[in-house]
Amino acid sequence: MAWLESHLLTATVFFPFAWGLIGLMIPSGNQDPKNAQNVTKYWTLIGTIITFLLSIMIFNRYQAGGPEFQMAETVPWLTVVGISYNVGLDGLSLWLVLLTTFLMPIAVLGSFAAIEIRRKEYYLFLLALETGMLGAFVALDIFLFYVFWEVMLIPMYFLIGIWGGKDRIYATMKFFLYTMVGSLLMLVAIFYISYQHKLQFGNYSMALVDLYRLQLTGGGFWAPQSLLFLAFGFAFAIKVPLFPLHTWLPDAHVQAPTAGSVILAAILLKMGGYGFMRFAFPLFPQGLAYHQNLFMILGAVAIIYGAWVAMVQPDIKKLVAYSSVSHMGYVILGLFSLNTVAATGAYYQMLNHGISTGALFLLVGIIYERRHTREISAFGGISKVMPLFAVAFMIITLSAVALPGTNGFVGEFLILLGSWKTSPLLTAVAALGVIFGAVYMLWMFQRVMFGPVTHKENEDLKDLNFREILVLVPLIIAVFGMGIFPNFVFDKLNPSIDRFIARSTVAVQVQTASTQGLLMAKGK
Amino acid sequence: MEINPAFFYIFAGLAIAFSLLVVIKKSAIASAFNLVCVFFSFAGIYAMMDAHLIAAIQIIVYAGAVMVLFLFVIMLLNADNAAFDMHPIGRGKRLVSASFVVVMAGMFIWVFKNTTYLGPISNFSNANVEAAGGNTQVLSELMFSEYILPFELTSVLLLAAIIGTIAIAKRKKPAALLNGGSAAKGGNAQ
Amino acid sequence: MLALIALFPLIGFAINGSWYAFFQAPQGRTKSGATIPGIIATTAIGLSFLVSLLLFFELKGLPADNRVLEQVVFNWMNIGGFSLDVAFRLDPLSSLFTLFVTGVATLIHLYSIGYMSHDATPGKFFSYLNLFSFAMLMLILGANLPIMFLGWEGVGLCSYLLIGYWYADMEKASAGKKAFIVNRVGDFGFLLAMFMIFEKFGTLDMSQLRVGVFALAEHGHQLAAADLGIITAICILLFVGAMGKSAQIPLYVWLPDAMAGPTPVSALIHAATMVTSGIYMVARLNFMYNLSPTALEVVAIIGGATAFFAATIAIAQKDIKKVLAYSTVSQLGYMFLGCGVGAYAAGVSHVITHAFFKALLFLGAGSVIHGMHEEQDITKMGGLRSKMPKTFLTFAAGWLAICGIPPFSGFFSKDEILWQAYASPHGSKILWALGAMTAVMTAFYMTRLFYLTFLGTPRFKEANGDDHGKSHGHDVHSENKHAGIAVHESPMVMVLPLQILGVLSIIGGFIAIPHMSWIEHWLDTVIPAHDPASLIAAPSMEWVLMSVSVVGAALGIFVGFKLYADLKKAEELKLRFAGLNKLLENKWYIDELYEATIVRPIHALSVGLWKGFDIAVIDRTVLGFGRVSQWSGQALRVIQTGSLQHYALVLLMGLIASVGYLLYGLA
Amino acid sequence: MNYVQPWVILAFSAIIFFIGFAGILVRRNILVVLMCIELMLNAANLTFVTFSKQLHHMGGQMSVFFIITVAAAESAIGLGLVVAMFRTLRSVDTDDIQLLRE
Repeated sequence: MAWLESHLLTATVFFPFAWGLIGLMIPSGNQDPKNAQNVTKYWTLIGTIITFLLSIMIFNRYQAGGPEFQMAETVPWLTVVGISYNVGLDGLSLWLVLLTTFLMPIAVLGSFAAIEIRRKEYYLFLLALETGMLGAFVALDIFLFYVFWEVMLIPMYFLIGIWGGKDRIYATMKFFLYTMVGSLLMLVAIFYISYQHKLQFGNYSMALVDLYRLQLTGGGFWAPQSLLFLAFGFAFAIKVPLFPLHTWLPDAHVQAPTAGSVILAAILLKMGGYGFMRFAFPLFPQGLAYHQNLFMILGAVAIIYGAWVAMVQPDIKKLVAYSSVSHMGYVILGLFSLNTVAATGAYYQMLNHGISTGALFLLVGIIYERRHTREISAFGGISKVMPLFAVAFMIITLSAVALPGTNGFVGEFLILLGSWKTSPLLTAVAALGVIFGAVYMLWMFQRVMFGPVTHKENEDLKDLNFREILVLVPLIIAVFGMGIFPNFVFDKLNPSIDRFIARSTVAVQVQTASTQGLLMAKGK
Repeated sequence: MEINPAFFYIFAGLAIAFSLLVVIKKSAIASAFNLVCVFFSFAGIYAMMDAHLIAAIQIIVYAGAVMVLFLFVIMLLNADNAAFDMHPIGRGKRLVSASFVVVMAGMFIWVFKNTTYLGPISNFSNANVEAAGGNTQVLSELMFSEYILPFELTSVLLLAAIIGTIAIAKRKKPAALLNGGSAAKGGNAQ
Repeated sequence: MLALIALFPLIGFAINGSWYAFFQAPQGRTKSGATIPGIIATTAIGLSFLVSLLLFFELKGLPADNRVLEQVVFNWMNIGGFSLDVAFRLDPLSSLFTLFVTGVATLIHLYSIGYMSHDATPGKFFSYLNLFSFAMLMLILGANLPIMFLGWEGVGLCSYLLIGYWYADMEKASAGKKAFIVNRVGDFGFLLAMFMIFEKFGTLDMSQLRVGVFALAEHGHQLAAADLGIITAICILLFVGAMGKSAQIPLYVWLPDAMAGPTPVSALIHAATMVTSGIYMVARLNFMYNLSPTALEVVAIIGGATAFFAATIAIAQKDIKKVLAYSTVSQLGYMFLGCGVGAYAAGVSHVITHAFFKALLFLGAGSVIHGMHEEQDITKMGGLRSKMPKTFLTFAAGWLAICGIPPFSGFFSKDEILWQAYASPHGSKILWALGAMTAVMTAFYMTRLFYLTFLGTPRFKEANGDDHGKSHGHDVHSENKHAGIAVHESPMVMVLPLQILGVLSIIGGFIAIPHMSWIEHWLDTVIPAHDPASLIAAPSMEWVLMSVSVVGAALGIFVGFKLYADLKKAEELKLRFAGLNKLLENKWYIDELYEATIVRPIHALSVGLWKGFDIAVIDRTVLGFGRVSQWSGQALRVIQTGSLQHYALVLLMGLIASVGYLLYGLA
Repeated sequence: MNYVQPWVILAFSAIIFFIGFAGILVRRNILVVLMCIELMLNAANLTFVTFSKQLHHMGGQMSVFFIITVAAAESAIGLGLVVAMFRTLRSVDTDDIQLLRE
């Protein structure tokens, strides 16, 4: 117990994967493929729930007013180049960790019925993925972050590639191509800044707290700050995904199994936003200042573009995928507005998007398991045959269109409220997304749920069963809970957001300070 | 180094000649026998350099065990087989390879010749070793004191090699017999 | 205490909603009748009516200049530099609104028990109704703009759900969606206005905002040009929100379609309460509008234009509910006209009287539809006076009220608006003329509706051999080939609300008698009355105008009677103006216009972006990168012979190169 | 000149080493290739012993001991592979092992 007390983060991060490895040793038992490896899924579910409990412990121990990074652990790793195993947690990490551990049991429970082949491998990959994601969220060493960032890719690659739909190979390749290109640039940038640290402080270091002290020259496109920001930003923007780097998303989502889509949308995309907040912004404030407008414009465009393209999708999952583009556009807009209100909203929007889009994918998965199609035109009048499903779908739809009282509103409202300060014009454009968001979501809802039952196959669809209700209820509670009591989140988030904003907006002061330093040095 | 130059050059010349034969001889068996001769020459040089234990091991392990293994395999695979009737690669490639090798060897020799003298870094001078009971005793003592961990690890390595060799070289049985009835049924079903 | 008003309907919603969702909706479960859910829902809203009444008297007991009750429920959002409470505030204006909203809502809930008795899912219906009441009360009671916005969107949602209540009919579902989306366009304006307010005043709380605005105005007596611009922009953006919610040009198109919902819904949401929230908001923020003449002008012009425009459409409609819907749009225009000329109190009193008589008319229409077994075409009705006497009488009260015949309620409020449109400093003769013409048309189309429905001879086949009905059943081309309709008076539970509303429609106007208006006095602290001296017309004109409008209304009624007493003559008239008639019947083709200029282009653009940009440009670029690496891979493959010797040779070359380089450095 | 200079011994081991290397390059019989590897290992061993003597340090000779062990293991595995290869391909020609190519 004492060990757990002092290594809580490490334990939480590596627990899922270790649990999965132990799970591999459970004998399969029955050879019948339908029943085989049934144990594994319960084993995995229990593991993810334990992880969630561990993260609750983290939540309890995190003090909002305390030091910046709490529960930190540092173990030297590759000391020659300044790499260490360095994890710690602040408000920005905390909620994403909680989101991850909260959604994993749901994703696992949601794939009980959908996954019929190679269950053991499937669940092991899910658990490995969880470890990767948690690790990336708590890593304070930039190289460690990179390692976890790449570790996440591999299970995802297999999840889509093995258990995916018809065109899964194409989708996985695209997914991989995009993410690898992005992360390679990031790797180069990581080495560069580590080298800069050596130049400035005499030793290589990849620890974030050290790197925050770096003084890199900024100003102008070809200045290191700007280029480094782009290198990081490129990797993160692909992950977000930001228009026009989003085209991997619809394919990956459509081909991925339900749990894969849920995790991809709910957590992996957050990695982009988190990366911006943790690394790109505070490390290169002047680069940020230089590219702020570009990214804000792209964010606003993404909102409208995503909504428009989502509107005309014939496939529900693709629609939801494009809606992600639109929703994550808000996140980008909010982050790059660089003020407390918008940044808080953007962060909150990431959590919201995790909840509501995750739930949407689960809902699509539920209906896909029954009908084996996701074409909107194959449905109609489902509300009549699956009333409970319709209720759940409605609630999540409302959350996605940001109705006040649901979580979506809090995020979008704060983002737009804050970004108005930075750019009223772009905010107005983005606010149009409020209209188009309603258009595509409600239109889809109408075509799927309303009207007469036009297809015979739909007439005797079964309504939600107990397991599916169990999957959806926590999400629905979260939708309303986060909509009505956002302070629950804000209380443990605000200090971190303040620090984030303070670091990211020092651009001008730092610039003068560093030039002064230079002049003095020359004077001597 | 107190080595009699005459003996050294004899052994060295023999070793070079036999190794060239190893490379040149068409028959694998001939190569193998030439290799044994190279090993013996090396053992002689070791002995002259007061590395008695190494010399002994050289003969026992290399000339004894390893070469027997080679010969066994050659015979097992039946050296008369047409598959063994191979010529070296083409003349052009041979020339290119040889020239590169000669250049490289020249570089090495140049380096060895011009390297600065490296002084003793430890106290195992000839006199000390003799006083401590000779090369074999000193080496054996070291083996069971300072180098005990690597020494024990070699046993693991050898064990792994044994298992590996068995696993690789074992003749595969038909799958149906190996996996039992149920898997065979499953295989048929698919 | 304050929160209870909104809480009761929420509890009702929770009970009915969860009961429905978990025990009635799943397949194979027994459906409940309308009675029990109806009683639960009615009790919930009735309780909140009682609480509002109590609080009204409490408010009345307070000194006149301090009539505010506040309650902070909890802190909603709190981040650096921005804090928002879930807070309620009851002042005279909101107290008035809660009273009539809960009152009318209670009656309509009661009425629905009868109306929805044959429905398959009454539990769902009543839970939606309660949810609506909750949202509406949030809108009214909200102490800050986001809470108001919460209610604002909430009523939009309920409107969506209730319009599409019979979702199996795709058109009804579409109507619901249309309502939500058009409302969202308005909400867009509301949102932007909120952002501007926050940017300018640093608060979203309405009383703080009031202080801020006054500080701005008092600072230098004259607003700075920049401030004026911002305030005008805020007001107009807020009015865009009001346009959506209160169905003004150009965003009125959803309201007529919204009639797809059950009739009690039309009465409650689309006549009495929700659609008036735009007026509520403008009246609430009058301190801002008063500063910006431009914004007021916009409000007045759009209000007047809508009033007139909608009235023209109402003349040619055949569906009883559509006529009432356009009439609602037109009356809402009136209210904005009132607000736009600075007569907020007149607008508000019209909201209240309108709530009474329009709810009455809708419920009466519902009673007719219910009695006629879902027939809504007035050309297929007629002579219902004898069949449904109680409905007839109450409907007549509503008809006279909307026509503006003294002393029915509509007269007072409408007349005050017209007078203010003429005489207020913001008014003009053109606005007055628009209003007066609308009044005449209103009288005409309402008479048409009334006559065709209740008077004359029945134009439908009756079920039980009433020879009166039979003999005339076929000479007016009734195409009803079915067995006929057994018209019946509605049950007590439906008639009682009608009667109560009928009485209110008759006497309701007395709260707003000009010059001794109780309502104006009551609202004095929220909405400062005009200085009588500021009027730009002589007070004597008031009597002239009043008589003009009464004569106009009487004229409209007279023409209506004259015309529809002989249907053949009406048909002839229709043929003579066939073109105009067609234009009006098709609502000036506005829907088609929107379809062609907004919906289709955006749809086409979206498809274009998806296929032409997403797939054709971005994807191809990315795959192009993939292909380049594939090609280079193919090229490099030549080196990879797979031959051991080659690899070793290359290794050696590399070794030579690197060692050689090092030696070169040494030598 | 009554003793051999160390560089001569080192040069000798380099010659043997590169003869072995040349064998790897020119011979297609995988058995001979393996033998050439043994040649190279021996050359390396000699270097170790030479330095051990020169530096008065026993580590060199210990290394030789371990290298011999590894070489034995290596040849055992290598020959096992040859047997397996011969069984499947009916050949011991290095040119036939080109599966890496595809």
